[in-house]
Amino acid sequence: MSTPLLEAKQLFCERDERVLFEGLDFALNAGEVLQVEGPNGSGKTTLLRILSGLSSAFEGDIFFQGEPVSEVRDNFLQSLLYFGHLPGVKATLTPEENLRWYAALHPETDTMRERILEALENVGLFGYEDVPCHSLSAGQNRRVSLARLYLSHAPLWILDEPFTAIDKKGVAAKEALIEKHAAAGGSVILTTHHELAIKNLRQVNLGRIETAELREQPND
Amino acid sequence: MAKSWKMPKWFYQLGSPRWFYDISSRLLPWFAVAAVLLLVLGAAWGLAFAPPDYQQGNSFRIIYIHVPAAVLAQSCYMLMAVAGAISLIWKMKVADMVAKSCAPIGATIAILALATGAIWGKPTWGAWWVWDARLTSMLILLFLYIGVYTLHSAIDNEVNAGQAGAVLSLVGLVNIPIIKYSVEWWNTLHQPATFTITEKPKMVPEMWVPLLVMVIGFYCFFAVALMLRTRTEILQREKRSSWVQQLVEGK
Amino acid sequence: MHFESFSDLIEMGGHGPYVWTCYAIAATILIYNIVSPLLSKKQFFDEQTRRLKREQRISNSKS
Amino acid sequence: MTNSTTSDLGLGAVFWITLKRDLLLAFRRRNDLVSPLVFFLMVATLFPLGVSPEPKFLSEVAAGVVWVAALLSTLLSMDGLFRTDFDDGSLEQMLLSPQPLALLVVAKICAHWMISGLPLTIMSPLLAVMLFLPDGAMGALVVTLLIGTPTLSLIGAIGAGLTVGLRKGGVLITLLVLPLYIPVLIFGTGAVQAAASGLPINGYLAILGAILALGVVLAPIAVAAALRISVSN
Repeated sequence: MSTPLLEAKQLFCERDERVLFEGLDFALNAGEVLQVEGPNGSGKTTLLRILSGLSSAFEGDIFFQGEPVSEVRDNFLQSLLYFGHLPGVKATLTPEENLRWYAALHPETDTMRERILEALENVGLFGYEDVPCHSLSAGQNRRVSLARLYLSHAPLWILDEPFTAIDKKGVAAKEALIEKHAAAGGSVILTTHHELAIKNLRQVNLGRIETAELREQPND
Repeated sequence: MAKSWKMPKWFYQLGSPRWFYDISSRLLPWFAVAAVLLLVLGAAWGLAFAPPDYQQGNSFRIIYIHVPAAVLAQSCYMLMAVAGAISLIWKMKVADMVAKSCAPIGATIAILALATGAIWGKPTWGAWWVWDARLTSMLILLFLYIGVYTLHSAIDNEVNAGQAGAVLSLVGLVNIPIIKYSVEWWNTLHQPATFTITEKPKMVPEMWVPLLVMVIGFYCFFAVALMLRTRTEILQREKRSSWVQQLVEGK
Repeated sequence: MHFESFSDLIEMGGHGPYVWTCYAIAATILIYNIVSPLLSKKQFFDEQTRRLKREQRISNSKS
Repeated sequence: MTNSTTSDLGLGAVFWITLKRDLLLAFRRRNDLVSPLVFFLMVATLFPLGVSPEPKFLSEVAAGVVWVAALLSTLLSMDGLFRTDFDDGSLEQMLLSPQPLALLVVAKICAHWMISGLPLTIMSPLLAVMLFLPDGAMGALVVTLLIGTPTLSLIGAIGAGLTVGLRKGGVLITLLVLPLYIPVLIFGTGAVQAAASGLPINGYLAILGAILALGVVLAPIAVAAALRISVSN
């Protein structure tokens, strides 16, 4: 058996005196798509932030290719594409400038102009490449950020609600993109409210809501 | 900061809040008794038995408060920064709590040093405040304390507050020697060769022995105050752990 | 004893007010640093026992 | 450098791109560039109005006033250094970049200095003339500001990094950073005053340079740590 790309062991996270998850184990192999499920407030975003290394407010171990992630951090970051709640798009720059800046920060990203235009076309922003992002809508800004998926060669994608602000057709296209990425040996871990039509989708559930807080309320 | 060095097991044990709570409850009475004895002895000695300074007369007796307070305020900052560094590098909970507890104690002690310095100034220089190098450094130290304390209280998340406070106090620690040097230099520029009260006068043993007693007394007091604060902090942060619950139920 | 009489000790040759104020401030600040954590510790235990009692009341009324 | 179409850049290139990006951002929001300069001018105007327009008095305090005004004005612009990046998520992408964060931070600080400290330095002779700074001290003022303002930006960035996630960051940053500015202020004004009385200032410049060197080495590390903490909230 090969070592999983990303593996979490006994993750524990507590927020505002509430346990979000504990004893959480899962592994993500190359070519797999993993969906994090759970009701709102169950810690999906927190989990993705922990996995990406943005948040260190947890206990437990995370391994990347079998090594503790803190020891292979550079390698891990090289292989990571993170799509968070915030688009990471500068309002005063154009979509193209934004994507070029991302490419400067993240090697393994295409910088050829045709590829950038093509990526923007794929997220429905054809012809917008030189319009400042502040004149685009919030949804369009998120799509600028999503265009990174078409440019990046990073094997590990961590996507937090990538399908908000996209229409049905767009969702289908993104699903196809994720499937293609997985088929090429990449791995995806994502959260979404959409029903996903992706082959070999696995789920990890954070459903349990801690009852400690309910106990506090003086109702009878 | 991603790297962390492996330390022997006892080091981590030292970081266990419960262990600290237990050991400090055993140490506290000793330090408390020592602090009371030393402070009473030192104060009585300094107030009534030490000879007056030939130049400043009896106002010199303020030295038995001012100097220990100034010394303690500085060491407290150092401890705060070192504890902060330990909590940053080794993620040790107790070090974080110690660092957090240092800030209010250090700030009040710095205020004490400043207040006594100012009061001492009145009979000596005829003014409540003189831009003396040491007083000015102490004022800046107080600003640094206030910064750390305010930052701490501005951040809701305790872990982040601790880390941010630690970074700031480390930055301050690097700066303290530069600040001290610059202020001393600035002082010589603007007030050449004035007679400074806080400059160590040639002291006879009858004068400096009580001072030593007071300094040690202040350190013992600091140990007591720090342990008390850290213990309260531990209880608050660990309130959902079983051992704190047992403590509560045992009451 | 350096001073001749008790009133001498209070007076300190005119420097008495300064010296005694300093010692008073010192006493206040030192005591504050001891009392304030003790108070918040007491407050903590009060809160926790109140919480325990409330929980007991709730569980009693439920059963 | 196996694939020419992907962006495998050296450190220097990343530094340049970040610097250019921040300058471009600042340039597209030109109004923000002007306000620290106007603030600088206004603070310096308050002193003759508030204290005395007497040339003799002003020439004595000119060095201090210009320096204090420069310091406050740098501080004013400091809060925005990471805030927009934090708000729109660019900061997250910087933290998740395999490029060293301290390098990106240095580039951003450098850009910040070029749009705040450098214009202040260039503008300072104007204020100095208005405040009757002795002619002999003019050069010293410009040189000390030239060496001193980057240090102010570096130290201020630490405060900006620590407070970036906080709502009341703007007020807090002054509390955190001002005490740390004191040595720079002391040696900066000291040098100008020495020059005004015809003394050599090489020693002062050496000290200011040493503080700057220390800041260049240590501040980015502290800022990087501060940013990681702020973002992890």
